[in-house]
Amino acid sequence: MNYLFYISSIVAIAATVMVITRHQPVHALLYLVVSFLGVAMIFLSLGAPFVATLEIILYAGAIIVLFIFVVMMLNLGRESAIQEKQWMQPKTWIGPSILTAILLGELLVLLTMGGSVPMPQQTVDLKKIPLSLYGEYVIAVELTGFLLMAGIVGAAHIGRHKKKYLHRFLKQEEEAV
Amino acid sequence: MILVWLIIVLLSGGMLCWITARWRPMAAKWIALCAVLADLAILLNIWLQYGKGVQAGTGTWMIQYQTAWIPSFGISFHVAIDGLSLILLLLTFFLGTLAVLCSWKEIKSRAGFYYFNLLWTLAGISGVFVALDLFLFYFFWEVMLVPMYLLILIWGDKNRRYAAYKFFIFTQAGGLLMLLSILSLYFIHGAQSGSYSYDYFSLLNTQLEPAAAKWIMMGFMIAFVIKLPMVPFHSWLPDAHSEAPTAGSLILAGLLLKTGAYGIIRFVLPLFHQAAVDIAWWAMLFGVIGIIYGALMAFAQTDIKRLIAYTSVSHMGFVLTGIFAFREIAMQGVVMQIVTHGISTGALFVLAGMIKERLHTRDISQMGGLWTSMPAMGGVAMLFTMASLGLPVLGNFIAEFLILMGTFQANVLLTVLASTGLVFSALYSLRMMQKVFLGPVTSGEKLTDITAREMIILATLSIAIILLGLYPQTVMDVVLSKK
Amino acid sequence: MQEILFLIPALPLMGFLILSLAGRHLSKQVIAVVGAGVVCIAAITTIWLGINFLQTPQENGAYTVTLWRWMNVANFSCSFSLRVDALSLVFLFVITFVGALIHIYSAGFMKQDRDYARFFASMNLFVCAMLILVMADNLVLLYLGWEGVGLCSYLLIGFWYETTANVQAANKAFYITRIGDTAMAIGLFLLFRELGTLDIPAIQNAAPEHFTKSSPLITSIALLLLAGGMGKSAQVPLQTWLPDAMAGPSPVSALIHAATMVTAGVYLVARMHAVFQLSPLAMNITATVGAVTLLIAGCSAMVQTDIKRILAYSTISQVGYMFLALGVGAWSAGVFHFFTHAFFKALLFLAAGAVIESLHHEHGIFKMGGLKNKLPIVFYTFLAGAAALAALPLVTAGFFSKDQILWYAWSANGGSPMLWFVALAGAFITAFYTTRLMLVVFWGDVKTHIGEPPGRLMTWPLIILAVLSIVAGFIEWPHNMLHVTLFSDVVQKVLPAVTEKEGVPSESIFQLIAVVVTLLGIYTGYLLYKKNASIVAKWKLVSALVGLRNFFFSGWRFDQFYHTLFVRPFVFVTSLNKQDVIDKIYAGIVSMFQWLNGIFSVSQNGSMRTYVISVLIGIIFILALQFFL
Amino acid sequence: MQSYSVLVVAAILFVLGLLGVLTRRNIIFILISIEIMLNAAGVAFVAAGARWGQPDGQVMFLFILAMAASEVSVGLALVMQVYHQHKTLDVSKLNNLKDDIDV
Amino acid sequence: MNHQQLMALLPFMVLATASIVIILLIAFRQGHTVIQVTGFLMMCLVIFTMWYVRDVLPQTIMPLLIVDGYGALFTGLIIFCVLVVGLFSYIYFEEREENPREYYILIFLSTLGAAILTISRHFISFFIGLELLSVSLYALIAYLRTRNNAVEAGVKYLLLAALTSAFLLFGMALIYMDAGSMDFSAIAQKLHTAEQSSPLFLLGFSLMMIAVGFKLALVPFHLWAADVYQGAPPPVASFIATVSKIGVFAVLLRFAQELHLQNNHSIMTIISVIAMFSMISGNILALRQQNIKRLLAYSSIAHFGYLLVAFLPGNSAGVEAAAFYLIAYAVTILIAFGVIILLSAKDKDAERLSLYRGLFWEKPFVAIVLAVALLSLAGIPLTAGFIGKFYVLMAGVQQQAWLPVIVLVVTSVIGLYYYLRIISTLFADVSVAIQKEKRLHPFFYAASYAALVVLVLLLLGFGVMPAIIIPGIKQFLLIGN
Repeated sequence: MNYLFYISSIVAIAATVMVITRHQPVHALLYLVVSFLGVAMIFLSLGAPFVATLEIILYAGAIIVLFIFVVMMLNLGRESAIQEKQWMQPKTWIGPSILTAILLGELLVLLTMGGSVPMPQQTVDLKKIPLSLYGEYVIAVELTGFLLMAGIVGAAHIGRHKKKYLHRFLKQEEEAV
Repeated sequence: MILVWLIIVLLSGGMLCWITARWRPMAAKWIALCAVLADLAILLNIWLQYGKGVQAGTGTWMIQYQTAWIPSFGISFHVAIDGLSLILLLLTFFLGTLAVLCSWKEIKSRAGFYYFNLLWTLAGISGVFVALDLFLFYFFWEVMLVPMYLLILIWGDKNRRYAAYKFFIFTQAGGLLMLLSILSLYFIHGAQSGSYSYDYFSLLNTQLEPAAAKWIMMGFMIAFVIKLPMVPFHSWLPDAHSEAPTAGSLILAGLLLKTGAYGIIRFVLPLFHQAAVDIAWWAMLFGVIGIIYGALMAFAQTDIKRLIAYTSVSHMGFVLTGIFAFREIAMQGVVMQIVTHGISTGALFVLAGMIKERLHTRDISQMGGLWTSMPAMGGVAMLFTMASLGLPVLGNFIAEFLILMGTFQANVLLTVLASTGLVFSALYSLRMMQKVFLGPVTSGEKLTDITAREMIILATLSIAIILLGLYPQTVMDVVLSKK
Repeated sequence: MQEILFLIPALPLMGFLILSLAGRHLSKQVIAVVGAGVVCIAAITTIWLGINFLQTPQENGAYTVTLWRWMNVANFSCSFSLRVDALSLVFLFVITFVGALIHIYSAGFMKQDRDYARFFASMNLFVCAMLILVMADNLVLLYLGWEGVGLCSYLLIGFWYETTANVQAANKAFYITRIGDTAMAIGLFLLFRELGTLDIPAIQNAAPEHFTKSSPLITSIALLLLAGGMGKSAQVPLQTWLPDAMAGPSPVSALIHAATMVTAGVYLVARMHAVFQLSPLAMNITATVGAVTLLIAGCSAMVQTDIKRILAYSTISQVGYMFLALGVGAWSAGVFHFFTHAFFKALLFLAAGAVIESLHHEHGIFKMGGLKNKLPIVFYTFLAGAAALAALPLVTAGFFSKDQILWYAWSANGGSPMLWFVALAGAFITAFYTTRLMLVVFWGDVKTHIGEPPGRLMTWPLIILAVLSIVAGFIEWPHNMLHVTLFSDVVQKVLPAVTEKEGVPSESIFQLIAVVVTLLGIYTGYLLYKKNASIVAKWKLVSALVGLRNFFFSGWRFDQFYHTLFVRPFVFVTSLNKQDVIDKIYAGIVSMFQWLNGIFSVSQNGSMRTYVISVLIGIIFILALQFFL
Repeated sequence: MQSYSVLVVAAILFVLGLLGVLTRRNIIFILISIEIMLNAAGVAFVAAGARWGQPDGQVMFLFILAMAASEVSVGLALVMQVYHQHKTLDVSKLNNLKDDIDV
Repeated sequence: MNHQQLMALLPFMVLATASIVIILLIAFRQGHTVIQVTGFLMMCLVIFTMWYVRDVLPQTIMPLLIVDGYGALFTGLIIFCVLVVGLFSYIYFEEREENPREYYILIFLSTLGAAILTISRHFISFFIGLELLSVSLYALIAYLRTRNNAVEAGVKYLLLAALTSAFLLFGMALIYMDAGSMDFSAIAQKLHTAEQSSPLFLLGFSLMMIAVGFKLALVPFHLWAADVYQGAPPPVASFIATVSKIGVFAVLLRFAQELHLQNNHSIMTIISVIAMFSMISGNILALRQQNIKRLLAYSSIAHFGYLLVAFLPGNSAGVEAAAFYLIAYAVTILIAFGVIILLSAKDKDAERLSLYRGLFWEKPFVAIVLAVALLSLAGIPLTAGFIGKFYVLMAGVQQQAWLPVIVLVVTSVIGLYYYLRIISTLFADVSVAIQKEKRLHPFFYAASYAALVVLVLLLLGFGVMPAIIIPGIKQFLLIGN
């Protein structure tokens, strides 16, 4: 299992690096899929097949499709890729990279400071998940419904756009014309 | 309860002014006048009752009133007066009346709101003088700021915004430090006695570590010396005084500065006696610096109101020096100085206001020879100039003489330095007199001498300052009842 | 009898109140009647009181009346109480009597003036203050009068306020005397700290017991009081205000700057003799100050060209004599000189005023001349005054008083040959410049058109004073002549008698020397300004002499000296700091915050990247904190 | 296998996402990077759940998914609006809102 | 879940229903007014039910929620704010947006999120409440998507909020990893048994603080605030300033209370550093700001810095202080935004300070109201803000947290300057009459003015007689403790 974990980790990390360095949005999204697949493998290695599946179906399947949909709709093709290339100058990424490297360093140091305690992994019984989901966490599930509703209503409102913003008084005039 | 009424009359009078002015702009000033006169009458009545001081055995407090306010913090609405408060309240309403009178013609626009602010400022000030709960004290301390700020801001002179900010921010800075000190005292006392209270009398029993006492006292002191003001915290004062309308300057100089002195006498000395003794030398030194520095600054000014403002700095230096001499003579002198400085400097500001009304300038280099056209005003100005340089017969002399005499027993060197203030005060006072009233006539236009209303104001002030000079004992007797 | 004591100051005060409050609505006649009348009544009251006092001596040697309790704080208390003893009586008499004459004179002198009422009001106030000064029972009240006369002096010097120079002269007078006053106030504080009281009788009683003789403490008290006296009495180094004070009307110069106020210092020292006597050093300093002053001022008087400035320097010089007398312990001699000086110097000023008035406000003596016949009354009265000033032997009051001083300058306990010599030199100088003045003004050719001669209101006071200048000395003769000691008998009820040194040569020799020197002075004046004027013209070619003359003329350059040392630095420093350097600090704080605001605002540049980086830096910082905690 | 090695992986993924947010100017890429970060957090949760043998970590992952979905939906709607109004997805062009001090 | 627990949840259910009701109303094509009134009534119903169920409190709905007095207090405050915001929203949106109806759905959803935060005692409810709040806010901020750079504000908020949510989640995961539970009290137990606070926990908490700091706009996570306040419609901005922050602060406070964080030196240091930076930056940033919305944002940064000072003691006095301060702050900020909304013209919000010149002489009532609010923000007596600041200082002094307290004092003096700047603008001589179209909805205007009056009365009432509310707060806070 360890090998599975390490290999998939490397894959996920490498794919993620590719995601954040690609110029073409579609390429990046495809690498993102790879990254998610790698993460799904990690989940498997952690003994969590359920979330591994969900990772693939929902993340790689649904959310990325959303992204691709938008990319397609906005027709972000070669031009935007060239633009991305222009934006990706060393001076734009060196500073942030150093900062994030520092953060990563700090995180790793702090994480390993607590690493002396052995933390064995245990497999979780698949059944327990729905039980707790619809047992103790049922309210959270219901609230998630509201959360999604907020997302939908918000997206519906924001996403709607007319050709021109007109006040309702003016609108009638325009229709008349 | 009568003390509460004093404040309520002012507050409600202020509201009434504002409201009625919407329909009858003229009514506002009459209402304001009635309100302050009513309070003055109440106080005079109290004075007659207790004027000879409280008999031994009944305590030093003439009237007390206490009711719960915010019980969960141990805050009560506790007001009381002793001789000191009584004198200061008398001064408050005396000058308050005059402030209303001298606004009579000067304030033409937005009179209702003006008198509202005026009365609320007075309410805040009288609140400060009667509060015996530290929270309440702080509350009033801050309450008087806002209306005063508006007075300067709206009815002030050209540079009024700047002056108003400066005034507010300086005092607020000190006030917050005081609040910290009050809170510290509250907790220390609460931890000691188990009963958390802001009451003056309870807090008097607090046992403080010397170091803690020093820090807590500094919080109070900073608030008070900013108000006083002590050099180097004086820089708000020239601006505020010179930009404020006449009544504003009158109240600022006559009353607001006194709250600082009052605070030191009422709170700092009893609450932190040992700590106060420890810093006495420094405080006196700063007082002396204030005396001299203020005088030097006053000498250089060309703006008449700024000049008078700096004289206040100088005069209040005497107060600080006197308080920290820890001699009864000096303390009586301080009280006298508080009262007489209020009257004399107030009068000078009134005069400056009248001159400005006529000449439309505050620049003394554009004045000169005004005596020719306004002999009566010149005479009064001479009187108050002399008062400000401490001429005997006038009240200020008594004050400064007693202060210096008292401080002399405490510290010879500083007193000698402080005494040079007498010379410097002559320098700036006579320079002012020379530039404004004497010398060749510069103003071509015909100037009207003081009118009947102005006469009333100036005459009252003059009589007051002379009576204080000749019969200071009347004031001292009242104050003496305070231990 | 003592109940009416209060009337004496109250009358002029009433006059002041009436005139200052209602003066503008009164006619000039009424003003004159009120203004002069109150002082006259006061004078009459004083004389009546004086007679009573002399006839029925009081048990404690003084009339006292307490008007009201003034202050009573802790261990300090003082009252508004008046006290008249022999010393005060002398002063009272001079103040009210000479004052009354001068008031009458002023009624004529000032009649053209617009501010008639103001003049009389101020004069009345002055008289009132001066009376309080000399009648005060305690030093605080004395200080009140002391400052009051200062105020009136200021008001009257600057009476013609529209000329800036006059106002400046007034200011100068006030400033310089204030320096002395402040020293005196400190002296009072010291006295109070030591004795716990400021009542004069109490001090007299307690001082000898409380202080050890010649202790630094008592010396400093005495010196501080002396400083007060030096300021008021224009003694070196605080003398520079008096010549400038001549900017006021002549009656003012006569009353305030000759007869009364400038002698307040004398009064103070005499009054506090109990203190001074305890400190020989202070006494010596007093005498030295007097001696130096009389010499310096005399020298300046010799070369002045303004008639009033000559008299002013002469006044300084004469007051110097009084200090000298007090300093050597010749108390009554000092007071006696005050007494005679009041008459003849007032007279001189009034007469000078009459001259000036007649010559259309001409002050320069070299533009005068030949007035002897044109203004006979003025001439003769002036002559009487001048003779008294020059101390013409036997026939003038000045002789008797000055002679005493000269004698005691050597023979009294505190005296010394040196002091005597200086005093003698002073006598010579006095005689010289008096002669010069007389000759230049009254003899020679008429150089300026002469206007109307003075009216009766002005001449009568002159005549009365002239008579007094001659006869007032007769009440006190030198010991070796007629033994008349009316004056010292009275005064020595209060002041200690002179203690003389042993082994001093005979008094007559001194008198003879003094007479000779005086006559020599007169002759020198005659020689230089009448008989052989070319000598002076020749001297004018010698630059050293001209330099010396200019040096004297400028009052020994005291003014320039003070100007460079004090005034200029003071004005420079104050004007430098007009904007208040402390305010700049606060302005700096404000601009610092505004600058910070600018810096902080840069972070609010609307760019997402900045915001994210800020978040990132924040978390890096917080995590980094954990390494240190 | 220790949990903290999973955490290390999660941390690396997380930081890489953060780096993406920082370096990219295209809003879509930023959104993608945020997804990576959320995903990394999910990994951490699942690992934590696995450490304690509890389902809570995985449950939490579900909620993260839901939240990511709704967030992305609103986010993409905003992206459309941005593109529509500004004709660009460059986030640094979105700087109309900023301090402009004119004293 | 038993009957009583359901009872305790009733207000929240009503709140949740509110958004559904609105959706239904929209489905039935009801107008803005109907929705507004319904929403108003629903909120009243929430308060009513809360009153109704007060006796069954406290109730723990394992493991996610706990409905106790503390939660009820903050929920009540949130609902109160929403009531007022909703009232103000009507006139604002009616004039500007052809379709203001979804707005109410989002507002109520967001409110639900905030309310959940106040009663959550578990990471999951914490997280979901926060997200519910945030996701609705993304849409709300960009609601007027064609105006005022609303979209820009929305994007900035969304990206940063999502970013910080990721930090929150990562932090939660670490704590979970450490403690083995996401339940606050279980974590507390674990922490108590642990010898010393583990680095993992500290790391997790620090990461969580990023999200909390972001939501509360604490330095250095504050940079969004000004932009979003400026870009968002004023009602939404006031919503962010009140509801969102109250909710997040409530959960932070509960978390800290449960875990006794005040005993943890490291965490307290972190918080006090953040507090000090917030006070300093917020006040300095506002000094010369000419846009009143941005200025309020900066002032809110400073104010939450002050609030953290009250948070430091972690004792009941601190909680009381925080509660009072929040109430005072909410009332004040609602007044300020209310004035902005009332003065806003159709095409332009009243945000430039120059528009307020001499307002006092044109519209004395509005100007006085605004001035009182600003004085309250500045902490001047007679206003609730003063008592609030006093309370906070008291808490700080009691804890002897001198450094933060001194910073508080100094920075609030600096802060005074910009409040006074606005006030002096209000009273300036030259007046710029704010152009205002004909009022379309006199009733709602009247209602808005009435709301302002009520708020001002509350502000002054709390300022003069804080005794009328302090015992209430104490009583509420006692329920469940």
